[in-house]
Amino acid sequence: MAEERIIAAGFGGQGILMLGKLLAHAGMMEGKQVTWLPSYGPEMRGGTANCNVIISDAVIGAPIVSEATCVIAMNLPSLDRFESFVQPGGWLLLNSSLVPRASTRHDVQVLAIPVNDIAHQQGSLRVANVVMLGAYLALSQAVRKASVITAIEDVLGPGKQHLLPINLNALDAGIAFATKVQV
Amino acid sequence: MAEERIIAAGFGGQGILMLGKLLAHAGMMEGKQVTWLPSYGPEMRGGTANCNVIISDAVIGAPIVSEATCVIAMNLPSLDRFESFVQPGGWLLLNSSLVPRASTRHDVQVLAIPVNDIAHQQGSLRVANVVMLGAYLALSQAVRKASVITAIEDVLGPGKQHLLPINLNALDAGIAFATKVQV
Amino acid sequence: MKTVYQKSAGLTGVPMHYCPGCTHGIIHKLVAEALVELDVLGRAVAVAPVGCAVFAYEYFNCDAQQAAHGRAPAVATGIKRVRPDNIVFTYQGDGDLASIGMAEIVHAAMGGENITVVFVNNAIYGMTGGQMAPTTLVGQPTTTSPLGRSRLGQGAPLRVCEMLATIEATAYIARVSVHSIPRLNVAKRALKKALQLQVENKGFSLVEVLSTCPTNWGLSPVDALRWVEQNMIPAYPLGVFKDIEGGT
Amino acid sequence: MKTVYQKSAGLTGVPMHYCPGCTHGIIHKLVAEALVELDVLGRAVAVAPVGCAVFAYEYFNCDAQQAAHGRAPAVATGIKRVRPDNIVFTYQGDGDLASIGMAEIVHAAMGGENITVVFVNNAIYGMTGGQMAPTTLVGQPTTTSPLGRSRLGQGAPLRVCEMLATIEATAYIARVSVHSIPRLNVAKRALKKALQLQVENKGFSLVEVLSTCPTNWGLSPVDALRWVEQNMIPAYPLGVFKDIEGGT
Amino acid sequence: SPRLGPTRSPSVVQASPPPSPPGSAPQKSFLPEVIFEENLCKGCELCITICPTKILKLDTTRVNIRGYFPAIVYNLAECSGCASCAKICPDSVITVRR
Amino acid sequence: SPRLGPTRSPSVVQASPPPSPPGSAPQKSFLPEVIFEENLCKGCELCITICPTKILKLDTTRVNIRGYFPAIVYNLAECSGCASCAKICPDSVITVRR
Amino acid sequence: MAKKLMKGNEAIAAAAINAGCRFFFGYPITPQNEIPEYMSRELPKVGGTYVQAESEVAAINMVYGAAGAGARVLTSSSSPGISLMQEGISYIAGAELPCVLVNIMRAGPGLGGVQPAQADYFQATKGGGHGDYRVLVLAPANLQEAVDLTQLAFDLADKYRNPVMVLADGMIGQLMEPVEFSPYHPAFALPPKDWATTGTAESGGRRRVINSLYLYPDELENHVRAIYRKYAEMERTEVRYELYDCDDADVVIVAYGTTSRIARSAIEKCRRLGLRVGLLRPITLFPFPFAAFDRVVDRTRAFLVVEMSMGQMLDDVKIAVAGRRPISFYGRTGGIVPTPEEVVKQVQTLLGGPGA
Amino acid sequence: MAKKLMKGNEAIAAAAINAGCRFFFGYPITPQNEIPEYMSRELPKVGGTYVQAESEVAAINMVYGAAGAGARVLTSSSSPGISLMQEGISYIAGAELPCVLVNIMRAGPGLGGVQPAQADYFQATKGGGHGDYRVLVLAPANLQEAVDLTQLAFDLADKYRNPVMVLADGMIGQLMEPVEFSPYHPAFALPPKDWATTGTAESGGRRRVINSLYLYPDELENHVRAIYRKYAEMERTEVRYELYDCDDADVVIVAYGTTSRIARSAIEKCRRLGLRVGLLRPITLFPFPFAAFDRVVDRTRAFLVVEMSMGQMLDDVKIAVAGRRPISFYGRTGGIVPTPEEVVKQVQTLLGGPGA
Ligand SMILES: Cc1ncc(C[n+]2csc(CCOP(=O)(O)OP(=O)(O)O)c2C)c(N)n1
Ligand SMILES: Cc1ncc(C[n+]2csc(CCOP(=O)(O)OP(=O)(O)O)c2C)c(N)n1
Ligand code: SF4
Ligand code: SF4
Ligand code: SF4
Ligand code: SF4
Ligand code: SF4
Ligand code: SF4
Ligand SMILES: [Mg+2]
Ligand SMILES: [Mg+2]
Repeated sequence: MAEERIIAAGFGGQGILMLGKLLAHAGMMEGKQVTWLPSYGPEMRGGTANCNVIISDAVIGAPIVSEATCVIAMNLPSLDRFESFVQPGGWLLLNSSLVPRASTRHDVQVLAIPVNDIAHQQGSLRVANVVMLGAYLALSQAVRKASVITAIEDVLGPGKQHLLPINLNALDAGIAFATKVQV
Repeated sequence: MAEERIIAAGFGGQGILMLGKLLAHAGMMEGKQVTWLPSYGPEMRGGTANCNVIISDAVIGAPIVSEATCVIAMNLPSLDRFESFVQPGGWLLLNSSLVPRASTRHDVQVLAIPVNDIAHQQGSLRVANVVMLGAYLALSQAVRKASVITAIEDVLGPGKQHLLPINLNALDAGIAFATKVQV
Repeated sequence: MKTVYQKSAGLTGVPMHYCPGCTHGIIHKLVAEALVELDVLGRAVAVAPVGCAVFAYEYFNCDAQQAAHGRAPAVATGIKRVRPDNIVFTYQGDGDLASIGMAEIVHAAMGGENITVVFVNNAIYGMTGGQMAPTTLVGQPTTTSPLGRSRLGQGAPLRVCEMLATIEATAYIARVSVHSIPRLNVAKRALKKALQLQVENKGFSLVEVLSTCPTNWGLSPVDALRWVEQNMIPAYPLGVFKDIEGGT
Repeated sequence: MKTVYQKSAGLTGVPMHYCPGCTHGIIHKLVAEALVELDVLGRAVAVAPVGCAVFAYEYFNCDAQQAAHGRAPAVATGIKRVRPDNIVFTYQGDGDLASIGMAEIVHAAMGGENITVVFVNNAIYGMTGGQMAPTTLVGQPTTTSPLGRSRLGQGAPLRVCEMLATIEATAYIARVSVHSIPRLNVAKRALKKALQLQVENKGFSLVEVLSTCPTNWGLSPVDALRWVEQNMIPAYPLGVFKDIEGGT
Repeated sequence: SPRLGPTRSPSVVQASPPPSPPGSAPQKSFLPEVIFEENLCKGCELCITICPTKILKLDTTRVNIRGYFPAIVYNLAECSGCASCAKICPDSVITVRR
Repeated sequence: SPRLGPTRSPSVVQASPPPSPPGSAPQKSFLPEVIFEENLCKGCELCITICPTKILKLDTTRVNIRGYFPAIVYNLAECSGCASCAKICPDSVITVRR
Repeated sequence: MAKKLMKGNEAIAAAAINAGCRFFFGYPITPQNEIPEYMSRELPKVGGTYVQAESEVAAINMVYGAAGAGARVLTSSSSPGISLMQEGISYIAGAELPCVLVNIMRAGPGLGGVQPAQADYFQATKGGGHGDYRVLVLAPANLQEAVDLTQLAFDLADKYRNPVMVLADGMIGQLMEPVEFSPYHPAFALPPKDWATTGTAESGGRRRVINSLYLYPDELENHVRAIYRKYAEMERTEVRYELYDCDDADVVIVAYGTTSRIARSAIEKCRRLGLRVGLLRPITLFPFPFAAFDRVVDRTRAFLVVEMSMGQMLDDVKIAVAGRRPISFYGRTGGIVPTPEEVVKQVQTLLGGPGA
Repeated sequence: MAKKLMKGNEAIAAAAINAGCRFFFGYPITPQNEIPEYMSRELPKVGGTYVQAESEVAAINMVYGAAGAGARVLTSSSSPGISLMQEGISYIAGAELPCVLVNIMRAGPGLGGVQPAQADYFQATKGGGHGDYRVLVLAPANLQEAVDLTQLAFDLADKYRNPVMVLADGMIGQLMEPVEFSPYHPAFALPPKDWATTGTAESGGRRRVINSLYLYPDELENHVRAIYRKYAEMERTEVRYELYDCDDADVVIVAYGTTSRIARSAIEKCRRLGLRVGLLRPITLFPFPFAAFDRVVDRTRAFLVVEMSMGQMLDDVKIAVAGRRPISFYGRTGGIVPTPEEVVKQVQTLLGGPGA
């Protein structure tokens, strides 16, 4: 039974919760079982945020991820906190624009992506999360790109369709970067 | 084991609760076990009042009297309500000044006393309850007259000792009436 | 021969349990007459408090809900929001409204809830046997202020009308008394006006009625009326404290 | 060289958790400075509310109790009655004091409890994420009044000072702001006076401080200060509403 | 705190002029009627105090079903029919006709 | 709703005049000192707005341990030592000496 | 309808509206704020009314009034706020009014914390208020169930004229899962609300009174016994639970809501280790599925109760098992959600070994 | 001291003062008004303070403040008022403050009635408030015991820094019996209140904070576990109960407070009829005397639980008996106090005959 368990973490403003929602949304559209669980509480606003996403073929029990197939760390505190959650052989995606250090894990696959810089090139820091999502798409079979694109369209809604291009470009940039380094 | 179980009932203003307290107080001073339980609740003030008094040589369980050795009815509603509570052979004391009818019980000893009239002769309607208490004393071995007198003194307290004489006279009048009819 | 006065059709006719001469009964009559004269009895819903008036639901000849102690304004809000066409009024004592129910009355007023409050101030907790109320007069003895309410540590009587009149969304706030026929006539007009404003969706209205508690004051009903005139009115000035229509 | 200004000894120095530019921090400083300047820090007991200021017990450099939501005045009453020589003050938000805690604040005022209340009015529920408060301005959008508070059905902002000033046993009631240095100086004087009156056993004192919530207002801290000046002060006039010493 | 009274239907006592003899002047019938639902009366004396012409009293010769001395009119001739007594009565005992 | 920051002891950045060369005029030392407990700073810019002489700014070249651009004085010479900045600072970051 | 990805709190709110609820009275508190926020946004669109009460005390009494006026009405809060509602809930049960309450539990006691907990079980199921009464308690374990049970809650409330509580926790409230809304139909024929205070003009003259006061003990006892006949009926008709992998289970885990999901994951891990473990998941906490235990007690060797509390449902499990099998308990509290791994360890120690 | 004839409510109030309680915060409610009235009269005479709170909600929070300031403090109420205190009681337990609560139970639910009842057992013993906490509950059956337990309550509260409740009912509150007051001495050495907020000047600089907020789950869990270690200690040390005529009893009646007195009278009647009946009377309701049942379970044929409720303590008895013997229940509610005769009948049906 295939089950993808993702932890995505970063600063409040980095759209990390949205990244997770897009994944869950995409998974749902592919008829998969999905859960999305955010950190919450007063200490969250303006502070660090993280979410757990599970995409599975079977009914999902615990929605809290203790053994992650992939951890996405958008800043250093997130890496410090969640590095150990990656299961052996799993993925660790770092935002190298903000994370100064390399991973200390040798039993996992690590990919460092300067998502802020890439997003900057794409024209807005605010799509950094989508760049990271693209990178993830390139490495994982969890969901199809098409589903993610529909998810983005749905989330933007009729009002914000003008933001679609920049998001799609960001997605592609992320995919491109990840595939490049993979090759 | 000797146990005296009294129900005293009447209008709110008739000092029926005090009558019961005096009995309990006297019993206590004789080293007996005593309980005094009043009816209570919003419907009581200004309305009908009653209390259950138990005087016993042994520990008292239920303080509610279901089988009374003596029922004191200071008015008609009280008779209507409690007449049936007297145990066979027990006493039923009526305030004939206010109770127009005779008792329907033939298995109990009934004594009708015009306590209001007697109290009136003693100079105050407000000692009607003490007259009734005197009558009870004449018929029962539950407590000694001396103890009741001390109880009255205690209850009046230093402030109201001037009321002692009229109360003692009322007590004697009650005793006298009861003994007279008994003879 | 015509009838000058008879029992109001706004009352069920169930004999009232109030102590002899308690003015709760008079206030019930005035409210009932107002409902009838405004022709809203059929769509009226009374909210009874916890207090001596708890059985109000037995007396007013309309639908009624019995509310938890102090919460009548919240209950009335619930009713009115669901059925805006009903005429919803609470009937509350001073312990109920001014003590435990303070948050509820202030917020019903703040929200401009379109309800009418009949506030019966007898300066004491009647039902529970005469304990001190926020409205108890300074120096007035009660079972929980045996030496009389003392300003120091227990403060001064709470003037609910004056306080609520500072709240913007209130439509009508008045204090009346029923200790004499002229006063009683004024009281009835105030109650009618308060209810009329609700009919016109003008918002929150409250009429405070000074009332007696002969039993716990330890006075005869007649002396109790005098006590209202001589002791309560000086502490609780009569009058209209808020009227969105400007008039009095 | 002498120190013109430094962190108050009335604060523990624990870094505060407030959002950037939130004026809760400024108000904490003023209270702390007042306690130090009156030389009562050592006998002060703070009562922290439920609200963003819940951690006030971490910041004020004195003993403290954390109170249930809205009940700080009751908790303060309990403390003060047991230890009249302590200087007891509550620090409460507008949801805490003006909504759920309305009965407690009115009755602390009515009883003339000899405590001091610091009432931080930011027209919103900060801690829970920006819901409507009784003090929310008409038209101000919040997460539970997405289209802005509407006078119809939600009423007008509650003016706590004006309301409490009608209560006889209150000693001092004032509204201040901290959006500018001159205002901030006035605010500090008001807080000192309120605490001083407690020292002199003069009874209940309350200082309402208009405050910002940049996070939930969706404004920068600087714009938030302007919003206080331009929008809040017109709805909440500054000034002294009650002063038993007559002065201002 | 309230007394819960019985709820039996009360008996009515009417203070109205005696039937006028045939042919007698009609103006007698202009006397007001003051009717008491006597069993509702609690003997509080508010009506007695409020009556401007002081023509009411408690009938201390008997008690009603609730054990109270009921109020009565003892001098109807003086009655103005102002209904003050009826208005003040907390228990809606009195009806006044004119 | 609050962010719970770290409580490590902050580093201090002092904006005070450079040590005056020997024999130079002493009046330099009359310049006020404006000291920032930089790691407490949240970059809210209230001090910057309130400063009458507008000599404060955020140092956007670096972040403090809490991830904020810290406020600094960039033109101490203009400083009047009025301490407005320190008074308005919600986080007691600033000490002013004169 | 198509599936929608929704937060638990919003799903519950949407379900209420779908079930015809048009009135919400509440007061903000973490972690359930999305419920009042959703209601304040969506109710006006369907002609409904959102009232932000001044407190939970006021909220529950507004619910009383609205329910008494005949409306389908909802309130929601979290642990401390529910404590403040206890008098009101007792009144609503005593006056036999239908309403739905949501408790998105957080950690206590006192102010405690805002993270998920299950420590209000006693309060919800035994009655945190005074007197003889019960609240029908539904405990969803996933968001589709939260939607379905919330809608059912309104029907049950109307059927029994009794408050019904949806009891969940911060995790379920904050969680997102796909949910589906089908057009609402009552689960069964609903009785007419011929007791609601609509005014005598509309109801045709007979006065209607909402009340819980009975000064005469015999009347009050009759009233309470009548209410308890409804509870007996609930125990016959409304008991809901799920048995999972119990047929061959040496250990049966008993857990509801969030912890039942953790248990499910733990059971999969156990099975992979060759440990035969099953799950008994109460869905109705009152009425509690006592009879369900009789179906598994003979086969199983032991019960393991897992709660996010110091042990509350444990009492009901003890009553259900009545000494027939050993019961062990694993609880985390303070806002900590146990991991499947922790639960597996408990099973291993119970069965005295890492696995088969 | 000589015996005094006192009302239960006044005896409790007098006992509190005798135990050094100088602060009372409360709100009137029948049938416990004699407590606040006595306190308002007597406290000033001994330099104490009576504060009539604006509500029970305010009262319990005043108690919190006063207890946190180091005082021995009392509040009392009756059922609906106690419901309003649930949030506050949870806070007091969470902040580990000592105080004594008196609940003179009346009939519920809702406004219910004012006559005696025992239907707040769940609320008192399981925690009507939110989160993991317990209140130590003492249930006197006569007035001397009410006096002794009230005094003990203050000592236990101080020892465990936990609220202690004296749970009685309207009958015990209104009853008069002779009581004796001996000069008060603490039942054991009491810990210093070195946590009370006296101001740093007096305490010598170390700040003192009264608080129940722990935003981090691990901290909160540790805090709760520490509190539960106190409860475990209570279960070891504080369990109190009475066995009466149990040695040869075929039926053991389980009852507390008022109903235990009815049971005692019933037992005498039974014995006269040759029926061997005994009484197990819990005095501490929490901690509940589970072990006491082990002492009688082998000998007895059945248990009969008698309560003035629809069956609440019954749950704890089921847990205690754990299926070893049949348990039957006889309950009256609504303010009705069962008669000894009714109880005798129950015993007779249990033993299948009028007597031997
Ligand atoms: C929660 C709660 N607290 C207290 C009581 C007891 N109680 C009943 S009525 C009442 C006060 C009555 O006084 P008031 O509101 O002034 O009405 P009155 O009887 O004077 O008309 C109180 C405290 C209660 N029933 N419920
Ligand atoms: C009984 C209870 N109800 C609700 C809450 C949730 N709550 C916490 S803070 C708060 C309001 C905060 O607003 P305010 O008092 O204005 O303080 P601010 O955060 O704005 O400074 C609420 C509703 C709670 N903790 N307890
Ligand atoms: S107790 Fe007082 S208020 Fe209540 S009915 Fe009697 S007189 Fe009226
Ligand atoms: S109607 Fe007027 S005059 Fe006649 S009895 Fe009544 S009060 Fe007196
Ligand atoms: S006012 Fe009414 S109740 Fe009172 S005495 Fe007159 S008739 Fe009787
Ligand atoms: S949420 Fe608002 S009030 Fe709370 S700390 Fe942040 S800015 Fe200040
Ligand atoms: S002291 Fe005054 S002038 Fe100097 S930096 Fe601060 S605000 Fe500006
Ligand atoms: S006011 Fe304080 S916190 Fe804000 S920027 Fe200036 S120094 Fe930093
Ligand atoms: Mg009153
Ligand atoms: Mg606020």
